[in-house]
Amino acid sequence: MLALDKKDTTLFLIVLAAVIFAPFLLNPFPEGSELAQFNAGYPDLLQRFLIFGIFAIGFNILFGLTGYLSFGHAAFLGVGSYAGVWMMKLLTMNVVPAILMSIVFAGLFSLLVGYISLRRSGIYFSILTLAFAQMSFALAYSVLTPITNGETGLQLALDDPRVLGVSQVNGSIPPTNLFGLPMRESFELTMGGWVFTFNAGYYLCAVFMMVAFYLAIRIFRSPFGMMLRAVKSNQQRMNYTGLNSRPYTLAAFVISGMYAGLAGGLMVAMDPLAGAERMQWTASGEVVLMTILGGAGTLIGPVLGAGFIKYFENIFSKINDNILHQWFAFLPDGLEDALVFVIHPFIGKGWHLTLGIMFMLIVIFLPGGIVEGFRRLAQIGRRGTGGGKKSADAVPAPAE
Amino acid sequence: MSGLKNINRRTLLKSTAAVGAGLAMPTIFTSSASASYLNEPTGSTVTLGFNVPQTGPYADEGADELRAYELAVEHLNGGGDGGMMNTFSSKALKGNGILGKKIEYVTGDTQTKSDAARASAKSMIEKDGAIMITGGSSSGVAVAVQALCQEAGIIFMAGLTHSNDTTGKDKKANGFRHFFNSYMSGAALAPVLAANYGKDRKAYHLTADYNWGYTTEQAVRESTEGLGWETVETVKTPLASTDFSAYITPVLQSDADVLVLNHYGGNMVNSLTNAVQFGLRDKQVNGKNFEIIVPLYSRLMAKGAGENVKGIYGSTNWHWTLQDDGSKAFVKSFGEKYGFPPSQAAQTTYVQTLLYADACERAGSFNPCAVVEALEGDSSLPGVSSPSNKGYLFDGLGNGPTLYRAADHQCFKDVLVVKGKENPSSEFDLLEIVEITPVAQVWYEPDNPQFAGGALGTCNPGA
Amino acid sequence: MDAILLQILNGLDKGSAYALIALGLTLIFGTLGVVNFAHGALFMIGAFCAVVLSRLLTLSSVSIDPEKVDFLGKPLKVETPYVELWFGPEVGAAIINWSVPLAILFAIPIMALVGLAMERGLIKYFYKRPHADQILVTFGLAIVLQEVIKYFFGANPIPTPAPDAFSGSFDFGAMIGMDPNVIIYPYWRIVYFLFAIGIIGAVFSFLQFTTFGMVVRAGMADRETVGLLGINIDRRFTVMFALAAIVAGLAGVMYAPINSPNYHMGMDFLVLSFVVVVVGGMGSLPGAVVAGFLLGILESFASMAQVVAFLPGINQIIIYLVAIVILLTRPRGLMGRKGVMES
Amino acid sequence: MGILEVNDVNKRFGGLQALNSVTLDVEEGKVHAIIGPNGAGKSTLLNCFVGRLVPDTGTVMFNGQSLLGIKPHEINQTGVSRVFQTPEIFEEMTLIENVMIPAFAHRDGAFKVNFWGGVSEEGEVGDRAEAMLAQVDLADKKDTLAGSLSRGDKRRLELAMCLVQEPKLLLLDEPTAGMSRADTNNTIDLLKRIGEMGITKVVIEHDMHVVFSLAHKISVLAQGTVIAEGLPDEIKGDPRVQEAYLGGAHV
Repeated sequence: MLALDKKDTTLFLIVLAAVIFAPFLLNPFPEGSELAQFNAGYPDLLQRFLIFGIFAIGFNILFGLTGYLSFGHAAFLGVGSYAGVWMMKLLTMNVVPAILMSIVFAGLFSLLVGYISLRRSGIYFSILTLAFAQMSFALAYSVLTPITNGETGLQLALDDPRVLGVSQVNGSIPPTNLFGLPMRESFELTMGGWVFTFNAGYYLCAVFMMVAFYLAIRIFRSPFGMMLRAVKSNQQRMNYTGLNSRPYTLAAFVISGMYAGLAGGLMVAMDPLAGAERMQWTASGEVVLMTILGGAGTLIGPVLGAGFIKYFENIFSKINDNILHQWFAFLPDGLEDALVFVIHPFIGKGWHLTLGIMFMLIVIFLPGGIVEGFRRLAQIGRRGTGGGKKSADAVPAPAE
Repeated sequence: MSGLKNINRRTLLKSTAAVGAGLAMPTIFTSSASASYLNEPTGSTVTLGFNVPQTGPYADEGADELRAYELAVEHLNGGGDGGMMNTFSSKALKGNGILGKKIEYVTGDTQTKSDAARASAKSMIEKDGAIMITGGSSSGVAVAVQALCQEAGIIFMAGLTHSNDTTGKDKKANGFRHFFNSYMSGAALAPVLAANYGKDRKAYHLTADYNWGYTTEQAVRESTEGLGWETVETVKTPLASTDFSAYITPVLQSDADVLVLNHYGGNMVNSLTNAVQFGLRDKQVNGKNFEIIVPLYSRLMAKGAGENVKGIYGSTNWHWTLQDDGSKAFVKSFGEKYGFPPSQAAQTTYVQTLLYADACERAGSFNPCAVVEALEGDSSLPGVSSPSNKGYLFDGLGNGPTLYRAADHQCFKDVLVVKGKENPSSEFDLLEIVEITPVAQVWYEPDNPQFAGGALGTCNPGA
Repeated sequence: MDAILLQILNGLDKGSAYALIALGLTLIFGTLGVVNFAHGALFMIGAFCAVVLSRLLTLSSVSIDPEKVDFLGKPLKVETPYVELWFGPEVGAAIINWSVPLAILFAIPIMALVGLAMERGLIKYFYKRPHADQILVTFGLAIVLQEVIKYFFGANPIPTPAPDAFSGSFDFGAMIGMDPNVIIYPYWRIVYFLFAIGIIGAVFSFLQFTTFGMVVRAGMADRETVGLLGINIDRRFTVMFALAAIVAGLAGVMYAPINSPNYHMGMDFLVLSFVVVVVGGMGSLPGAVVAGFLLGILESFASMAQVVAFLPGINQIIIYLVAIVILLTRPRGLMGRKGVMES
Repeated sequence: MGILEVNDVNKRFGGLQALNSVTLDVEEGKVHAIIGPNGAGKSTLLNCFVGRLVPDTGTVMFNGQSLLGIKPHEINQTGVSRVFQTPEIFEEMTLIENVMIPAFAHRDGAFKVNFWGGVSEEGEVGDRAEAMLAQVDLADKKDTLAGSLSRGDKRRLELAMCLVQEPKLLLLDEPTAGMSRADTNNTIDLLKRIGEMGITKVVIEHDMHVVFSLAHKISVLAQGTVIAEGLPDEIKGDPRVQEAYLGGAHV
C-alpha cells in the first residue's frame, strides 16, 4: 500500500492513527481530576508536537542519514517564519501562500548556507553552521529590525496592507485561515468527564506532518537515501566509487532546510508571530536533542523525541510545590516535606535540570535513543516468551 | 477538592452533555457557540494565568512577581491582612475572590523569549481556561503576549514593561500597563539632572540594541536636549554583550561629560561595572565631574551592580521606602510573608491583579469587553488639563492618584527619580528617592511622536 | 593611534579569557581526543568559587541592635563576619576584601576535584565513542551544571569586587608618554592579563620542560606508540584533564570582578571559545592562545563606533565571520595539524 | 599504445623524492604488476591515478584522457576502480547495499536525486549486485552488515564493489596482504576468473607468488624510480632486481 513495503505501511498507518486520534489519546484524564494536568490534548501543544516533529524529521534526513551534525538548523525555521508572517502582512491571511513561501525562503537560505558549510566536514561543518545561525540571530535581533521587528518578534498589525485580503475586521486582525476556515476554530467533544478538543489548525499540521513523514519514508528507502547513508558510512569509498558526495549532502541539507521552513511556516500559521529567539543556537541544539533522544537515523525516533521534549517543556515544567504537597499528602508531615524538598529542584522551573540529566543518561546508556529502548524492551520480551528458540531466531538484524 | 488545578470552564458543556448510567452521549459544540466569551468561568472558581520568567536572565524578577501574585490571590480570596485592598480607593473588592468565585491560578515560564511566552500563554488559555494573563519582565514579551491575548480574546495585564511601544505603536484594546515607560523616565529625569549637573552637558548614550533600548534612548535624549544638553554620540551595544569595555573606552576619548546607559538587567550591571572600573566617575571633563545615568533602575539590578550604583541617578516605577499608606501596607504584608521587601516588579504585578479583580467586580462580569470598559472608566486626573485626560482614576495602590488612560491603556502616576544610596543601612536599602515627579510633569498626549503608529483596536471577547 | 592602542588593550582581557578557556579545551582535545562542551561550565564554576569563598568569609554571627530597626520596623539584626571577630576588624576586613585573589588557592583543589570527577566519572567512558556523542553528553553535563548553580545562587549576577588596592584605573597613556587622560585602563584588567600570561606560560613550560609534559606531548602526537612504550598514558591524561579544569576555573575566578558571575556565563563563553579553538586549529595549543587574543582584539575593534557606523551590526557577528573565512581559506585553522577531526 | 600511459611523473614530499620520473605503459586487457620494497612509492603512484594526489610534473593519460586535476569520482566515472590496501567498504550497511551503491553509480552517474522510487523497486540493479556477490561467493551473506565480515571477505566484497561497475581499469593495492595462504589462493583464483572478463589490472603486491601467478608484465619500483620492467621471467632473472629487492627472497 502507498508503494511502501509492509513494515513501512504498518508504521505509517500507526503514526497516522496516532496523529488523527491524538486529541483523544493525549487527554486520558477527565477534566477536573488530579491527573488532568498531565493532559496534553490541547491545540497549542498538539500543534507543537507535530510542528517540531516535522522539524526533527527533516533534521534527521541530514543528521541521521549523512551524519553531518548541523548546529544551525533553527535559522532555517526562523527564516521560514519571517517569510510566512510577511506573506500574511502583505498578501493574505490564508496560510497556504505563507507556508509555501516559508518553504521556498528556507530552501534558498539553506542552499546558500549549505553550499558554503559543506565544503568542510566533521566539527568544522558544525561550527560553520553554528556561525551562520548565530550571525542570522544576532542580525535579526538588531540590524535587521525593520524586517524582523527585533526582540519583540515580527507580528501582524491592524494597518498591514494584505492586498488579497482585508487589513482588519471590526478593529481586529483577521485570524489565520485556510480558505476561510480559521486555524483557531475548534470543536469540543464532551464525553462524560472528558472533554476533547479538535482544532482545525492541528489537523492542517497533521496533513503536512503525514506528507512530510511519508516523504521521509520514501527518501529513507530510495537509492538517494542509500547514497546519504553511504556518505555517513564511508565518504572516501563513495568518492572512489564514482559518486560525488557534495551534491548529495547539499541536497540533503536543502531538503532538511525546507522541512525546517515548513515547520516555521506552520508555526506562524498557527500563531502569527516570529521571534528571533527561534533562530538562536540553543534552538538548534533543541532539535539535536530531540533527534538524539528519539533515535537518530530511525524514521519515528525524531517524532518521539520532539514529543518528549515538548511534553516536558509544557507539562512537566508546570508542576510546582503545591501540587507535590497534594500528591504526597497521604504521607506523615515530616516525610512529606522531606520528599518535596528532595524533588523540588527537579520539577517546575527546574525542568531543564531534569531534561539535562535524562539527556545525559540516554546518550550514555541508550545511544540509539527511545527507539533503541523500545527495541531492547521488545527483545527482552521476546526472550522471556521464547527463550528456548534462540537459535532459530538467528536471522541477522536488519540494517536499520 | 483539588487545589490549584480544578478547571471549570467547561462545566456548562458538561452539564448539557447527556450523562447517563456511566455512558456518555457525545455532544459536539463549536467553541464559538458555547459561551458569550472565551473561557467564561461557570463554576465556583476563576482561573488567572501568571506568566513570568522562571528561567533565563530575569528569573529572579519573575520569582518576585510570582510572590506578589500569590499574595494578591491570598488577599483577594480573603486571606492574610488584606494588604493594599484596605487602602485601595475602590471598595468593590470584598475578599471573597472575584464576583464570588474563588481565584485559582496557573503559572508559566516566559523564559524572556517571545516564542516561549506565547506558547505558555496559549497553553494557559487553551488548557487551563485562564480568563486573564498577566506578568512578564521585558517589553518584547509584553508586546508579544499582549498581541496574543488580543487575538484570543483574553485580558492582558502587563507586568514589568518599560518600552514606549507597549502602549504606543503596539498597544492593544485587551492590554493594560500599570508600569511607567521610557518617555516618563526621560521627562522625570531630565529636570533633576539639569538641576544637579547643570544645563550645559554633553551626553554619550550606550543603548542596548533592541526595542526597549531604542525608545529609552529617544525619550532620554529628547527630554535632556529640551533642557539644553547636547547629545554627542549614541552607540548601540549587542544585547548579548557581557563586556562593555570596548564601548566604554571611546567615551573617554569623546568630549562627553555624561554617560547614559540605556541598559537593563545583566546589561546594566555589566556596563555600569565596566564604566566605573574604567574610572569614568573619577574623570573631569570640560571642568565638570563626569557623571553616569541609568534611566531605568531596579533594586534587584542595583544589587547586582553592588558598590557601583552609589550616587548614580535613575528612575523607577515604585520603591518600598515610599511612605504612602498603600505602599506601607503592601511592604508590610509582603515583608511579613517573605522576609524581605518587594521589588517594583512585585508591586506592579500585585496592583495589576487587584485592578483586574476590581474591574470585574465593578463591571459585574468577567467578559473582557466589560472589563475593558470598567478599566477605561470615566474620570480624570486632577491637575492635568487635556482632552485625553479620561480614564479610570484610583488611589491607594502606591504612587498617589493614578489614571488608567482610556486612549492607550497606559497608567499615569507619579514617577520616582532615585539615586544609588551612599550608605545603605541594609542589603535592600540601595536606592534613595530623590524626587517624586508629579504626574502632570510626565503627562503626554496619545499622539506624541514617541508613541506614534498603531491602534488600540476594539476589545475582543474571543467568541 | 591612541584609539587603536585602546582597542588592543580592550581586547586583551577578553582575549585572555578566550585564550585560557581555549587552551584548556585544546589540552583536553589534544590529549584525550574529547570534545568537551562542558568546558564553559568549568569556567563558570571557577567564577562561583570566588563567590563561594567570599560568602564563606562573610559568614557572620548575628546580633540584635536594639537602636536600629529594619524595613518592617522590627529591631535590626546586625551581622558581623566571623573572620572579623577572630582576626580583629581590620585584618578580617582585609581578608574579606582580598577574597577574589584568595579564591585562587581555594579554586585549585576544587577545580582539580571537579576535573577528576568529570574525567573518571563520565568522560573516560567516551574516549571510544564518536565525537558527536562526546559533544552531546558534555552538552548535557553543561546544562546540568549550570542548572545546579542556578538553583543555589539564583539567576541574577552576583557582584564580586576586586580588592580595593586594584579597584579603579590608571593612566596607561601617560605612563608610556602619550597625552594624559586618553588611555585609561583598570588595574584589575591588567592584573587579569598578566595572570593569564602567567598561566599560559606555566602550562607551556610544564609541557616543555618536565618529563611528564614530554610524555603528554608525545601522547598528543601519537598515543598508540607511547602506549606501546609501557607508559601509562591514561593516568597522565587524567591529570591533564584536571589541569585543564584548573586553567578554566582560574580564568573564571579572576574574571569574576570584571563581569559579575551568573549561571549562564559558561554558555556565553563556550560557543565563542569553540570558535576560537577551531580558528586556532583543533589540537594546537599555540593556535588556541593566538586565536584567543586575536579574536578578543578583533571583537574590540569591531565595536568601535566608526566601524559600526560603516558596517552596522559587524560588532555582533565579527567572530563568526572570521571563523567562516578562516575555515574556508585555511581549513585546519591558523596553526592546526592536518587531519584532525576531519572524518 | 596502452590504455594507461604514465609519463615522467615526479612527486616530492618535502625533502623526499617519492616518485622520480616514473614512466609506465599498461596494455589493455593485461595484468600489470608493480613491485618494490616498502617505501618505494608504489602506493603514491596509485594515488596519482585516482586523484588522491596530484604529481608535481608529468602526465597520466587513461584512454587518451588526462587523469590529472580531476576529482576522484570523475576519474572513477571514466572507468577506473580501485581496491584499497585496507578495505574501504560501507561497514554500517549490508553487503547487497554495498554492491548496489557502485551499481547505481555506474548506471546513474555521479549524482542523481532519485528519492521517489524505492531501492526495492530497482530490480535490475539488485539482480546485478546479487549476481556479483555470487561471483565472489558472498551471496549467502547479502543481508549481513559489512562491518561484521572477516578481513578476507571484506576484500572480496570490495572487489565485487569495483567489478560491478564494469571498470576498464582495476587498481589493486596489495589484494592479499594479511591473508592466509588458503585465502590468498582463493583470491588468486578469483582474480584469474576476472581476468577472463578482459579488465585491465594494475596490481601492487609484495607476495611474489601472487605476482608471478597473475602478472603479464611487471615494473619494479625502488626509491621512486622504475629500475626494471618486463615479462615475469625477465624480471625474475634481472640482477638489478635481485639486488634491489629480491635478494634472498623466496620465489
